[in-house]
Amino acid sequence: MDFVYLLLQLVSAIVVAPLFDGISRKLRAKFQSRIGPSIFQTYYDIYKLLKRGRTKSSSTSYIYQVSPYLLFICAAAMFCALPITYGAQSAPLSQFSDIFVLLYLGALFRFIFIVAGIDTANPFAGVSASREGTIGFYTEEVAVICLIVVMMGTGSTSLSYISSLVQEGSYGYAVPSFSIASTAFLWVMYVETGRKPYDLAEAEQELQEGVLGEFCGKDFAIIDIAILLKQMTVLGFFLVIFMPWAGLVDNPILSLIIFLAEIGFLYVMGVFIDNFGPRFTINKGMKRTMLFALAISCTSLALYIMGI
Amino acid sequence: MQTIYTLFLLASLLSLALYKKPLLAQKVGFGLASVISLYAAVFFFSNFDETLIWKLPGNFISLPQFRLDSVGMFFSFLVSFIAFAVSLFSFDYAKFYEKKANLAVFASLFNAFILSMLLVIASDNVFSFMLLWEIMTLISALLILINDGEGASKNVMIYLGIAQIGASCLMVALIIMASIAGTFEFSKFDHLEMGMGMSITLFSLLLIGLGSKAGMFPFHVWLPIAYCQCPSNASALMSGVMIKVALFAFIKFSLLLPQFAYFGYILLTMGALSCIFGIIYALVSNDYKASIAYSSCENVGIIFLGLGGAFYGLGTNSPIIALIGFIAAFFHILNHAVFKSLLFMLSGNVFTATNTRDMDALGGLHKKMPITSIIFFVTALSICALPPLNGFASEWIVYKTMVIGGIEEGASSRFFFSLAIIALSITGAMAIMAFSKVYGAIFLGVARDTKCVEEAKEVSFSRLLPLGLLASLCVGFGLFMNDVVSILSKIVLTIIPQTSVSTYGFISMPIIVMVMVLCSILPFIFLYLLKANNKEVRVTDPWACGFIYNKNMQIGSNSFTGDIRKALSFLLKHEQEIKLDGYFSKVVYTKKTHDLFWEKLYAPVIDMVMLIADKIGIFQNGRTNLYAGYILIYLCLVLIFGYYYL
Amino acid sequence: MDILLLILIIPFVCGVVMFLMPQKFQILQKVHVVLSICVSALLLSAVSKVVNGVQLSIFHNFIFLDSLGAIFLSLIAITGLLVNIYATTYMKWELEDGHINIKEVKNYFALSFIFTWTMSLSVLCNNIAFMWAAIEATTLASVFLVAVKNDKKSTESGYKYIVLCSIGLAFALYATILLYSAANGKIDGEAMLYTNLLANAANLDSMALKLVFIFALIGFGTKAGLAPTHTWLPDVHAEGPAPTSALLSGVLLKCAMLGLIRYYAVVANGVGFDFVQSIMIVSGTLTLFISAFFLIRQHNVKRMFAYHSIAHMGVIAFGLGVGGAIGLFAALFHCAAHSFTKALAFCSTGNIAKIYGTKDMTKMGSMIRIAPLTAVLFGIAICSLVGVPGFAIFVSEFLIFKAAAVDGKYILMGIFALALAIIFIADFSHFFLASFGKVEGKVEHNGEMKLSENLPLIALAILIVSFGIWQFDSFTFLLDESVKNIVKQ
Amino acid sequence: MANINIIDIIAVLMMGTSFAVFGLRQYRHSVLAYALQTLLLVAIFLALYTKYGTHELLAWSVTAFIIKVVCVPLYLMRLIKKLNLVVEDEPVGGFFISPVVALSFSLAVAMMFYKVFIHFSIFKDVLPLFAASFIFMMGIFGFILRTSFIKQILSYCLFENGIHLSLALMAYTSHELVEVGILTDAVFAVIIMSILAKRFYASYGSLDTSKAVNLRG
Repeated sequence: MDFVYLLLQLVSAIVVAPLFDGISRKLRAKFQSRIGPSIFQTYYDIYKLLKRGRTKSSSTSYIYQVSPYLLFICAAAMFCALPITYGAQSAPLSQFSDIFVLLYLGALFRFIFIVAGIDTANPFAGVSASREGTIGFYTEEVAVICLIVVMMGTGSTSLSYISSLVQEGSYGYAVPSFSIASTAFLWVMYVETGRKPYDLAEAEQELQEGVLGEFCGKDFAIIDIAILLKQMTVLGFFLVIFMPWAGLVDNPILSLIIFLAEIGFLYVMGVFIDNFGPRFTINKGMKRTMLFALAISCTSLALYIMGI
Repeated sequence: MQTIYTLFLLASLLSLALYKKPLLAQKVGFGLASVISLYAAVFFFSNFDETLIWKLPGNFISLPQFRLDSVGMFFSFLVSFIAFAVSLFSFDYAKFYEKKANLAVFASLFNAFILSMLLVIASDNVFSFMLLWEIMTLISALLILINDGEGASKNVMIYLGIAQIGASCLMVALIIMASIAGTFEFSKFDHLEMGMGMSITLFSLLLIGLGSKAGMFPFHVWLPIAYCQCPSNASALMSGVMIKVALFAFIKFSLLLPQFAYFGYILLTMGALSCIFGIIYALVSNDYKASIAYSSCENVGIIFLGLGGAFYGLGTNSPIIALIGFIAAFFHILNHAVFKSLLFMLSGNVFTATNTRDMDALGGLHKKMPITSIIFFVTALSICALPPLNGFASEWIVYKTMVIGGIEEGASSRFFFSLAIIALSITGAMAIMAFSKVYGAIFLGVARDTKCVEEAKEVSFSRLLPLGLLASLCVGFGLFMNDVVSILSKIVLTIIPQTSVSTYGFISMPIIVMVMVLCSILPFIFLYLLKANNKEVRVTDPWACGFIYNKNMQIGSNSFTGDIRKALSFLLKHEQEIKLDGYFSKVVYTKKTHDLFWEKLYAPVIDMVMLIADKIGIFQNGRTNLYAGYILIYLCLVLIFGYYYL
Repeated sequence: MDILLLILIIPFVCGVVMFLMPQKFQILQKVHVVLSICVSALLLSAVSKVVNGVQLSIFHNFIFLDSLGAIFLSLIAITGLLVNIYATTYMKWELEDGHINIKEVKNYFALSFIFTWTMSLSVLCNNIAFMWAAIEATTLASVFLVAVKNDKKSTESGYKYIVLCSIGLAFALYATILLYSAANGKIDGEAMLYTNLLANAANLDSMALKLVFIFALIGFGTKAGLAPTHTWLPDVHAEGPAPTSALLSGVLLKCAMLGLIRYYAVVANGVGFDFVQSIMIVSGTLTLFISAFFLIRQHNVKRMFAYHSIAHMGVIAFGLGVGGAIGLFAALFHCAAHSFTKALAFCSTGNIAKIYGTKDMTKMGSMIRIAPLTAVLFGIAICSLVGVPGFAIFVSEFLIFKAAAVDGKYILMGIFALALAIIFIADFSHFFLASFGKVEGKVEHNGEMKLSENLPLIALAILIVSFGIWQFDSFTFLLDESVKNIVKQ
Repeated sequence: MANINIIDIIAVLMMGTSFAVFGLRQYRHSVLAYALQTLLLVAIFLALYTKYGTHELLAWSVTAFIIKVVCVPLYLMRLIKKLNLVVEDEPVGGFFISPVVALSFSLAVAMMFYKVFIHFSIFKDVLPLFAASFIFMMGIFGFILRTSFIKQILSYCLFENGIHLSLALMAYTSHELVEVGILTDAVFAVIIMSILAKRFYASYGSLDTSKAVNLRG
């Protein structure tokens, strides 16, 4: 039964993800005084891509062919690791929903992303593959520092266990290090969604997604979905640890709906930051902005170490 | 047990006896090595629970006794198993070195090397341990010299020099321990009585002595130098198992000391530093073998993190941390042995096919060597600790150890364990970049230097077979993680105080795989339902902003790490050279990264010694009058010394 | 006739017989080998008696052979024999190349017996003044073994050898005189006999003994090559023919060391071990480090080995300095180990010089391909010299570490380890330079030597390895006995 | 009383001759000075013999006279004649400075030594003991400061004399063989050194040993 719910969780996320993307695009257009596309535009895009024919670069190898599916698997598995429709009591799945599993699935995603970029031999793809790796280098340690506080505070790496603790209130915002960590973690997760000032998710050939330059047709459609799913996952990661209120509802379907709504809200809110911030070159951007996140996370860690 | 040792000795001698027929010797030597090591692996595996003792007959100095307990069995198994794969690989591979050295000697040294490692593990006496330890070092040095060539002797010297410094520390530590224990046999060393200062000093000496061999920071400088010089099968053995032998010795000896929590802190710090610096240099080097070699340093760091947790647990009497820490360390030792030897053998395949180690010259090799490429991909995933492979399994347990250790009260333990987690996570992020780069630059894209890649072709089946075997183990150890852990915990329980607790919430790898498989079905359903366009794919040149595509446009291994190099410029020292002659000519751009620790730590010492060595010649300038003067002056000095200070 | 008396006569007679031989190389070679075997057999039979527990002495204890002497006598016998056999091969090459003439070869062979004779004498003397005279005689006997040729360098080395050794030994004579006058009247019996002195050491004036030891250190230390009075050693070892260097380094230095050890024993039993140990530590450390630094930039293979001899004399001094039963045992073991090793090392330089026609290691290379056996033998010598386990020298170095650890002298362990590490690195880099890589200079003799020519070297190599891993009970017995005599626990 | 004076006087004379051996430029003169010194040594032996009545010293004086007063100087004279040399080369520090330095340092060292020696000596005569260590040191300084090979041989003979004197003073009771052994060594050393000197002259064209610096480092 757990697996059925899990499938439901996944499929529903896939279904609504383009919608959130559409809303945020619409909203951004409004900010920029444009009419903008319909909020269902992302659905149309994906559908159109599915029907398109494909070309591929002469240099590509099997990686090019399998990478869309691999990327999708990673993103989907990551999303499955979020304990929304199941909880700590679900024996098999709670062995799966683990912080490090989630982080390393993300790493797998990144690995395949980079390799796929290099495989196309496209100069842009190569550069953006490099940037993808660099961003990973910057974000990972901040994320982990925040997570250390949580993991050590709760004594577990299991996501479902942590979120149940936070739900019960036996661990949570009363602990100063936890609340400080939440700020930094939100920041990191925002960076991971691939937006300004770190990236521009919907602009192909820009920064990270230059990797996708050589992809087209149905391959591209699958990658698109995978990326959307990943963006939702990283936001969900934040929610599951720091605002696991959706789990308070006993009915899994209901909590799923609440959860998706929360993600949608965060996703759309991201546009505000996205739209008003400047853009930097990657090194400058990282140095200027990630230092704050790092400082915040280190503060929370220091607080934890001192036992506050 | 003695049969195995004798067989290896005979194999070694036999291949040396075929000195005049090197090709036959190669077949016989490596063939025998693989058969014997397979037998040995089976033997050691089936005797995990037993303790075997064997005394060497005859009047040898200090009557060497050989003793294998469970841990020794495990490491012996590891050595012989990896040796099996590597010798199977060498069966064909060694021919590549036909012109450089006599293959009979190669095969003989190879057998002797395996034998020496097995004996080091089994030796139960300070004297015989040191003897075998140095012989192991020496044989490995000779194996490096099989690939004799430009700068070979200098490279070997760096290896031997660091090994010797380590061996001195090790010997001093062991002899002090033996003198305190009053015996030279390790098995009678129990309850050494000493204070904390002494214990930590000895521990540090052991760490330097064995860590230097294991490639720990800051002794890692020999890794890239020696492994790049080495034939790949030898580097596979060295990195795959010789390092593990050092770790085994480290675990064995450190357990004999009175335990303190500081041991854990020292190990965690050194482990964290090794991880980070190892992977940084692995990331920025342009030589794939150097990259793989540096990653040994990283992995040893990870193992040290696990051990750090374990020793912390022993020092603070919390057996659960000790248990999980040791399991983590042992599991990662096992995994590292598998994937590192695999990587080195793969690099051997690449090198024999292309004759270059420069990643900026390679590319697109997948089309020429598909199987090698796919195995490399699996291994790269494994070494990056990506689920669901074995690297992830062990690294997860390491993380688990750190987390459990960090829960403890007390700021220092929290500090060190948090530091370790941070280091490990940075390492994880950089490892992904490093190995995606290595894999991408070698196998994917378009060949950057067409000449190198043109001639390349897939290697023979006998070379692919062991690779496939090990690669399937990479997957297998990951999938059956819990079974491996339960075997390891049995072994670990023999060396730590008994603990009844065995409920540690481990992740379940099969479920991860199941979920992933489940997810993999979705896109196909999705494509089917929406009736995706499945027409033939049109092949074009890569898109290049409208310019005509040129293979030099793709990203190279150097430029790939450009951003990170800039970000880490305070840690990396590079030499950048841009040659520009004339507007229309080609720009030559070279960038070389130096090992900071070589320049800041080793080079000054070497320079100083050299300076003294240069200047000391004044003392001996050939003037007899002066020499006669020395005698008189020395007499006066000794008289003064003798009369006033004694 | 008593065996000791035979030893006093036979080698000398052999030398005279060699002088009277006709100038034909074939005959000289055979006679030399046969006589060497006879002499060595004689010496070894004396040693075997000591091993069986008999203390030999003649002329009212004027000449005697104790266990300590037996160790050194066996070195003279074994190393001397193998080197002498190698010398015939070496001289054949020299003759073929026209470096020397047949008359010089004959004189060389004859003198080598006289040299053996003087060395055995120095070991056998119980009278300390006579021992001094014998050691001085070894210098005189070996001058023309070193300065075989008539050229500048050869003469220079001979000159430095005799001058510096004589100066140094003059101090040793002073030590002898002082010891005698300090002992005269204070002890029973003849005051110049080592055995008497050792037995009554406690009665002697401690100031006198301290002074005596310092003089002896300078005196015998000069001859034994302890820094900074070692200066003659590299020149002489580098210039002499390979077998001479092997004999000088392998045996002669040990005989001088024996002199020092005898004084060490007397003084230590008189004034206590602390004094002698600290002096020896200082001397040993100084020697080790000076030679280690000289080794680094030494590209002449024979000079390198010469500095090695100094370094190992330093090790022996260090062993004596660390002291205790184990330290002394180690020092004595080191004498034997170093003797075999250095003999092999210098003999292999004979082969190497034959192959490349030069002693400069930067001009060599790829020896492992040209002459694998020589390269392996050379490698064994180097490995043993730098203290790689499994070879003889490691055993004594290990024991020195052990002695220091047992006494809690941890700082000494550190110093010793550091010096050994420098020597190790310096040496192996030279070894690789010569054995691997490309040939930098030219190759004069492309190919391995004949097996029969290499036999003595192989025998030495086997000795080195077997002493490294095997425990020879009779040898250990000798060492234990001598240590017991000195330490008197 | 008179005897003591004689011994003291002879001792002082020996010191003077040792200075002469060291300082004289002409080889012949040096050798003659050496012969004279050895004669004085024999005289001291005899004086001691008459004073203390020790038979060993008589035997010593006879052997010393034959070997060291007659044979060695004659041999050296022959060597000088054969090599056709008259004057020595410039020593370290020049002809004037070098003897002064040697003299002062030898005096200083001898002052230090003789006090120690007197502690052990069988004969408690101050001046001869002082002379013994002084002559010995002059010999050593001959090696340190003089570069001429012949001068170095003479220096060897000098410190040999010094040792001989101290032997007579401190250990005359020892076995006769000791004396024989030491003297034999000395003679052989002189012979070998002169052979080397000839060779040296043949290869270097002079007896200046400071030219022999080919072996170094």
